[in-house]
Amino acid sequence: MVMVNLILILLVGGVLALLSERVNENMPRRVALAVVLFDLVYFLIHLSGMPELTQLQAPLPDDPSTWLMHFKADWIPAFGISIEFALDGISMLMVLLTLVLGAVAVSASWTDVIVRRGFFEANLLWTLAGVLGVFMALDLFLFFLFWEVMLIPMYFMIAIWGHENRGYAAMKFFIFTQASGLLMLVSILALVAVNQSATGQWSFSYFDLLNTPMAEATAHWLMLGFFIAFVVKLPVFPFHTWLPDAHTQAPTAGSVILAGILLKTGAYGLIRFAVPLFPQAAMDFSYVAMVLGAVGVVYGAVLAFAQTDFKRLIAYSSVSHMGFVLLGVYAWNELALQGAVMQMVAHGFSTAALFMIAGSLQERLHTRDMREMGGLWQQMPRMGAVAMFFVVASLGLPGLGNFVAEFLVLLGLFQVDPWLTAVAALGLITGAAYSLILMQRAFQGEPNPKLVDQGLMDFGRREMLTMAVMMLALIGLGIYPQPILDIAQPVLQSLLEVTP
Amino acid sequence: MDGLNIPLNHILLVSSLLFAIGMMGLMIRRNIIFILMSLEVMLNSAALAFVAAGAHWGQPDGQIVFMLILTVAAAEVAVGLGLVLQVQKRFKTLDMDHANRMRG
Amino acid sequence: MNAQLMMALMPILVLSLTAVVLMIQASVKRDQSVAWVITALGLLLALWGAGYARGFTQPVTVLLMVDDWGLFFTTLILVAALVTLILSKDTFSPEGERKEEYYLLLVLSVLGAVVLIQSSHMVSLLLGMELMGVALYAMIAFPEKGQRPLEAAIKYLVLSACASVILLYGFALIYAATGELSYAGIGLKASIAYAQNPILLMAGTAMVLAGIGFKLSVVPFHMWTPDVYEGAPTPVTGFLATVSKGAVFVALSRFFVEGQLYEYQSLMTALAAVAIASMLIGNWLALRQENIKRLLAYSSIAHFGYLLVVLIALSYSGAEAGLIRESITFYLAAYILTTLAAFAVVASIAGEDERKNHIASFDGLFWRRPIQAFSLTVAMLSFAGIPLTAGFIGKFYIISVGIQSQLWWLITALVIGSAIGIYYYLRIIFAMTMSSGMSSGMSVNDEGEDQKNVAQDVVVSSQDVLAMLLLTMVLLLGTWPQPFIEFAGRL
Amino acid sequence: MRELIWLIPLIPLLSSVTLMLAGSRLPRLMIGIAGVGSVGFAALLTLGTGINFMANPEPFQLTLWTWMQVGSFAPGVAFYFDGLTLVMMSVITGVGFLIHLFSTEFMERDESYARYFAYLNMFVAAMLVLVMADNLLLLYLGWEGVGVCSYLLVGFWYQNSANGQAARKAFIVTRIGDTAMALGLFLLFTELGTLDIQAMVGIANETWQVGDNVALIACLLLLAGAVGKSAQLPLHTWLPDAMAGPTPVSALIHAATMVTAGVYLIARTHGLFLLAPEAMMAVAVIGIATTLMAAFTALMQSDIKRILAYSTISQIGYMFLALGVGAWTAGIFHLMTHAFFKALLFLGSGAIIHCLHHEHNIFKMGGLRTRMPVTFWSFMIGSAALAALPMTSGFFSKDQILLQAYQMPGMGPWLWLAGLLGALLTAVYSFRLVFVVFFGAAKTEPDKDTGWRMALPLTVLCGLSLIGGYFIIPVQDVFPVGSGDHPAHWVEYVSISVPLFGVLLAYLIFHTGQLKVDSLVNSRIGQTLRQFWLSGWGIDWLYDRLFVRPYYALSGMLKSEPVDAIYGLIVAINQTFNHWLSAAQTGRMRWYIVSMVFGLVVLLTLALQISPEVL
Amino acid sequence: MLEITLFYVAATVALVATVLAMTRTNAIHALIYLIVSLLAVAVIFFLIGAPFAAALEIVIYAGAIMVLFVFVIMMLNLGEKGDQQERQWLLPKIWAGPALLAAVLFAELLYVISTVEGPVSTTAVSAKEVGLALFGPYVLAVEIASMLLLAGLVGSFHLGRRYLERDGFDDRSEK
Repeated sequence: MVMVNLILILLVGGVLALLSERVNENMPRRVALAVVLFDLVYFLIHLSGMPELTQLQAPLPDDPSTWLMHFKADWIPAFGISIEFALDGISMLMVLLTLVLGAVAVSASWTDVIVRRGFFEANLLWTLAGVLGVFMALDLFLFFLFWEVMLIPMYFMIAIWGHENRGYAAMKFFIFTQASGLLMLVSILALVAVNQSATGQWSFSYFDLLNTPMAEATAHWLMLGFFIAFVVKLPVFPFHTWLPDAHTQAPTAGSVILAGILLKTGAYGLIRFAVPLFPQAAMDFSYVAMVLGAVGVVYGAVLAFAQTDFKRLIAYSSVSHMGFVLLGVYAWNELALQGAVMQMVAHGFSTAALFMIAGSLQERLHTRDMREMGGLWQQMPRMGAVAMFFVVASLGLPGLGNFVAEFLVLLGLFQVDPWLTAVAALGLITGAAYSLILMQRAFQGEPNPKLVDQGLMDFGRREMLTMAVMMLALIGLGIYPQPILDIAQPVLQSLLEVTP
Repeated sequence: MDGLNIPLNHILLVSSLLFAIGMMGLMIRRNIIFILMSLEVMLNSAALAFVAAGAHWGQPDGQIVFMLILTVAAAEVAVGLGLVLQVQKRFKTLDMDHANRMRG
Repeated sequence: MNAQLMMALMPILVLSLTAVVLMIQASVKRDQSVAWVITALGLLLALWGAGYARGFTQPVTVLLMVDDWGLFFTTLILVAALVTLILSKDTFSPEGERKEEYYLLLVLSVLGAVVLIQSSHMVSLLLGMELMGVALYAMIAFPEKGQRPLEAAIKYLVLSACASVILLYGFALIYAATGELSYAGIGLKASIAYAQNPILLMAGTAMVLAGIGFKLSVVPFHMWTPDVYEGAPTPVTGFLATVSKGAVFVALSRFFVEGQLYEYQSLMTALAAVAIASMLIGNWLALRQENIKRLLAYSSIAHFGYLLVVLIALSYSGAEAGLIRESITFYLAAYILTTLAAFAVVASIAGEDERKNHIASFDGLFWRRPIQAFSLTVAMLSFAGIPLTAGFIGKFYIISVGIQSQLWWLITALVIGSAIGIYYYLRIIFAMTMSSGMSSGMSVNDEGEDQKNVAQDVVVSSQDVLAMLLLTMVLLLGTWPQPFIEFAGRL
Repeated sequence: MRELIWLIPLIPLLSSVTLMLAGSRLPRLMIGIAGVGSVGFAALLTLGTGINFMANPEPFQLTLWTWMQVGSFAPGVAFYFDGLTLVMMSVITGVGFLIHLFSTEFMERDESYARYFAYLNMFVAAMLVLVMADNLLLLYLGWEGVGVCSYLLVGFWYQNSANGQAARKAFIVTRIGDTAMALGLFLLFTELGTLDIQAMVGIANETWQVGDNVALIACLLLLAGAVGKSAQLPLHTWLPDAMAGPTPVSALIHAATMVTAGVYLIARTHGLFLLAPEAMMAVAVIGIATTLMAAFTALMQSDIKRILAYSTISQIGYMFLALGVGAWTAGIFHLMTHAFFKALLFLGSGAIIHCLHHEHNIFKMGGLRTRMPVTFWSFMIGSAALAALPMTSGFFSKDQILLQAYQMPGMGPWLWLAGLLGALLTAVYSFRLVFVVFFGAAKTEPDKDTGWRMALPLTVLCGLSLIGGYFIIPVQDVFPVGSGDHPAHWVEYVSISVPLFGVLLAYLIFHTGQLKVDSLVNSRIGQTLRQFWLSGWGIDWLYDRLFVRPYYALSGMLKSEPVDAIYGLIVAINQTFNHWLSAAQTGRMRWYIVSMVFGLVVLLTLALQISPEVL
Repeated sequence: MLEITLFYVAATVALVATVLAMTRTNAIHALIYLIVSLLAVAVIFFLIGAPFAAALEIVIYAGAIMVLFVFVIMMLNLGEKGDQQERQWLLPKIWAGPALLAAVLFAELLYVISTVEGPVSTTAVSAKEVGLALFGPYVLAVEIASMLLLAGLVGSFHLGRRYLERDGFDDRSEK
């Protein structure tokens, strides 16, 4: 029930935020923050009863009771559809990430959104609810439902509060994800049909569908359906083109959620569904996936380098970083998977922070074009320093979370394919190139004469607090990632046993 | 009236020819009155086919359908001619090619 | 005719009686509000009748088959008719007088639809279809001014009559081949006739399909749809889109199932071609359409393409027959409710002003009429098949059935079509989120205007109530479909 | 003491963090105290630990915590302390302290005083981690950390975009090497199952024969990292540009410590390199090639810092040569002495620049001998050590390198000869600098001589440069012992005399002008060579054409997102269909009927395709 | 044999009259040809043993329905101008395509029909039989047909009344 409550709190909180606008136009953001924090605290309280991190039990795919939490209630028994949630280490990490970044997103929207705040915060909370659903649902129908539904409030956030080209971006975002979602729906139904013809039982439960016997060709096709849906969301070259537009046009909070959380649903899906449901097919396919990942790493980095739009650059850097996740997942050994999980968490923080910086700049300068910036450090030293921190985090400086992630991924990948590792490692170099050019163009260099006397506000207390949370998180992940690794380890252990 | 040896396919042939002629009329005429007439021809051809088929099976059903077709024809023509009057009034023409305000 | 039969015919009887009462009322004193009340009462009574008749399901003569399935659709159609009636009162009033005939025609058209739904015989099919159609022609042309309604009516009349003739000719050929006019009879004799002379039977069936396909507006018989949708008064369009199409599809399924036509390969090929073409072309046509009624017309083409997948699945043993029937039930119900919701909004926002049918006139609806906008949004999402809406469960059914029957080509077309569809449904939603002069979500502060609009909207109108009701049903079917699935399974 | 070595990097780190967070609010004095004091404290701790270690020269290891554990991959945040570490730490904290002290005066008037010390302290911390790391991953952390600090400090005056450019170049070029090194780490872990250096070397010796191919690849990858960090061919191009940073930074990072990290890395993993003789050879060849290339280039430069930068490259080349020929101790020894005299030279040049209003061109200086005596003597001593004149620290270290190179079987004499040529050139260019800057007529007037905070470090470093050659570094237990036999005496004499000859040449050419080289220089070949050497052998130009421009071109080409064109095509197809189909909706009824009939014909045709079997 | 000869004559008349009806420019002329065609079809009905149908064809079709057309044509007062227009509209380039399409359709139907064998009927279906069936199993159809006619009536009443009430025959004033 805890898991259902987590979602319900956000859903109801969204309605409250919507209604609170009638009280006072500043009310919604307070309500939203309170709701997210309450949700977080609620979750933490229920986690406190958990065993020590190092003594976590491996969640067995055929026995939900070995999971941290499990909830099942009938929903549409006619099709064997139930409201089934379950929580293991990875979902737990993702839920925590979602809630923390959710609070960050609310903070990002604090002064950014000035019209229809109630509806905005409501959409934000509903998106979070949808994402939580994705991370916890273990009934494929329910999963698909959350997968699709979380996009709608996100769509509204982009379409209503986005920037100049928001209609196009929102549309592109929605169509890409929905069209690929349709493929997944077909795959899910086909999988269920195969399972049904084998067992005579309709069931959408993950636990029942694992180990569905099927012909090799069938498995390949079905796997592809899942794969495409997930890699579009991740996103992976060549399905990534929605992302730069969506991220660039979304309001700051939207970008934070998109980059910080939404992309991770794709990675989560790959780890949770695409591979375990079709282990053999996924392994047969892994080389293609890894090549896509490696290409994505380099391609995203090269394109990021070419951008002049601050947010677009960060968006492409996400493409590059998510390439590592794909590599990690399809290398499918413990090192690489741990790296992928780590990357999901670390990238969530680093990119969210960068988007917040971009948003703050846009709020102050009314532009995202880096050609119109320059030398901003002088006027806004705090922002500059913070930006520098997250830039070096995103280029993978050891001691920060992203490094651990990328290193583990590459280390794991090396054991599978050294040459591909070499290609992917190019991303470290190109990553440095775009990260530093970002810093150079916005914060360093000659100050833009037009901006000198603008009296630009440096980061204030709220912003610094938000940033501090993320900085501490990244440092923590960088120098002592063990808790995360310990939480993920049993899960990955049991996942690794699934594959031949 | 026994011993009617007319081959069924000949009657159907006549009927299908009527059908095709009616169809052609429908396609080439622009005047709404002629279009309605073409419809009558086609309805009549279907009626003929039904009566012939009914006769072939020795059942009254064919003729019953024929009668119902008559009813249908009457009802449609009544409304259709009503529309013709309105068309003349509002479009100042009976040319249906002019009634193309809605397209795309 | 015994009493049992009369009981079974209750909805038809009630509707006929309503028509007669309306006639009498008009001859005594013309008063359109009285006529409206009588019509509403008649429809409600018929609804009751449809429930009542469930106890007496049986074939009624050779013509009609009263069963739970048909009665369910009767109920659905009566609901749609009621919605049409409510919309007609609020938004459709030609010259403000003399709508008694309109109500009478509405009742007659519903009667035709009910006959069509329960038809088990070619004659009742023909009569039902024609009764529904003839009344519709007049309803479409009902407004006393303007060329568009008239143009729509004449197009619909001529094309529909042409389609009817094709259908009739097809039945004539089937009759010539089998000597049977009832579906069951055709089903019995068809295989023998097919063995003797497959060509006659196939040609006849193909012509019947063409005729019915016209009414369903599937490609290539779809051309009339946008023009008629656009030209007809909006409530009538809603009626046409729900009652007429729904009833025809039910009749088609009956004909198909009882006539056992799914056994013939060539027919299925033809039908599959029609389905694929409908799914793709319907969506393509809608892609950049600016007029919302035309857009809905094109989208309906695609939706009936989706539905045909289920019929085609009949011919493959992969899917259970019960599931197929359930799929039709669910999808049609979802489609009808969604369409009603959409037209309820269009009718109350755009009314009969043809300029307001442009998508641009929905700009900022979220801030002007939130309930209407929300309702239309849900309707669009349901059309697009997004989860939590009835449309999603419907699509879920169709894909399930398609997969079980391994109709991969059709599923591919369905996926492509749906993907295209998302674009134009979303365009409408996007238009509703815009606000005039708001170039960026942050730069222009137009709250003043919005506040004013919100203030106006505090009063909830009857249209809003209607929209809310339909919206609730669409969402309920999407979120908690189990009771309905059970119900549909028992039909 | 030993348990407290973790404090050594921590104190500068804490100071750095403090300065970052609160720097803008602290008074300058406090900033200076924190910045210098923390390093001084670290130096004292190092000293204490060193004394302790000398008393009981037993290497030890200290694990703070397991950094991350994934399966068998469990690198710790762990320090390893032996003689080599001690040498490195002493250099870093000792020289570092002096440079910090120097900076307090040098940066006195800079508005970002706190930021400067924050970066510098962080650098010291990272560098300490690098040399203290017990495993290659932690070493890599320090390795990257110093890279970032170097980037930050090179681009310290960020408002000039040329500085930013130089900083980025420094970071990215070294990152190329770092990436190769990371691949080496992957390979080593995959093959050996651990990254703990001591354990790894042990396992490697069990697993691999001498000359094993995998060992060779691993060593080459590590070498690539070292080459990048230590600015050796072919990744040396960043170092001259890195002179854009404040001069004390050049002294600390780009002369004394960071650039020698590559040498340290190879020395630290010498156990692996010994398994791959070809890799050793590569190290030696790269070293000697770099030495010569950089020496020739230094000869042509006119920017004082660039001369020193190329000289640094050249000297590190000697260290590589030493490592390549197995003269580990000599290499490290040269590392240390080089740290002394090169820091001295850089600080000296910093003093000049500081006092000459940021003048970098040596030909605009002159006659500074009398006006800046402290600086002059610093430069004299530094240059003497650099040129390896007898009895200076550089003499001892370089002499050892040359002698051991000579002894190398096979190529030895050739390496020795090349080394000699390098030594000659070193003497020429270093004294060219001295003569041009400090003798002759004055061209610019310095406003003052150095203050005490600058003079003190200079003096101390002078002392170290002079006597550093007598130190005995405690690495005898770290490296395998050499053969111990000495080459013929004439070799030694030649080695001693060559630098002297170089000084003489410089004297004759640049001071008295008795040796006329103008005709040689002005000949066509001379001009071409001059240009060629001046531009650093055209390597920058080559890289620009080979990598930088293509990369810009590629990114410019891709900027319009070619992948989107695929989706654009899909959209276009759909729009075309929409266009055609909409055009078919003419609104004419007759056309609609025609289409219906056509549809009927098609449907009939399809339905009449009767197949024999019934479903 | 007589019947067969009569059938072919009637069929020929029907077809020729229909073709003529479809190609006339004057509506009244066309209508008269149409009536001829209907009468010929009535003869065919009679010949294939459906005398009742033949009677209805003449009385209702040729009689009642065609008269409706006549009324409307008279009301609209289509004159010589209309004839000329019709002539222009009937150029080959207009009808060639549709004619081809109709020909293809006919060819397909011909192919279908050519497979039918046997005589049309051996016995006539009497009016009594038809009546019994009509008021037996088909009684509901009669009822529904009445509703259908009602719908037609109401519809045409609504449309026609407005034509008569508002502007009468002359609508030139409304330009």
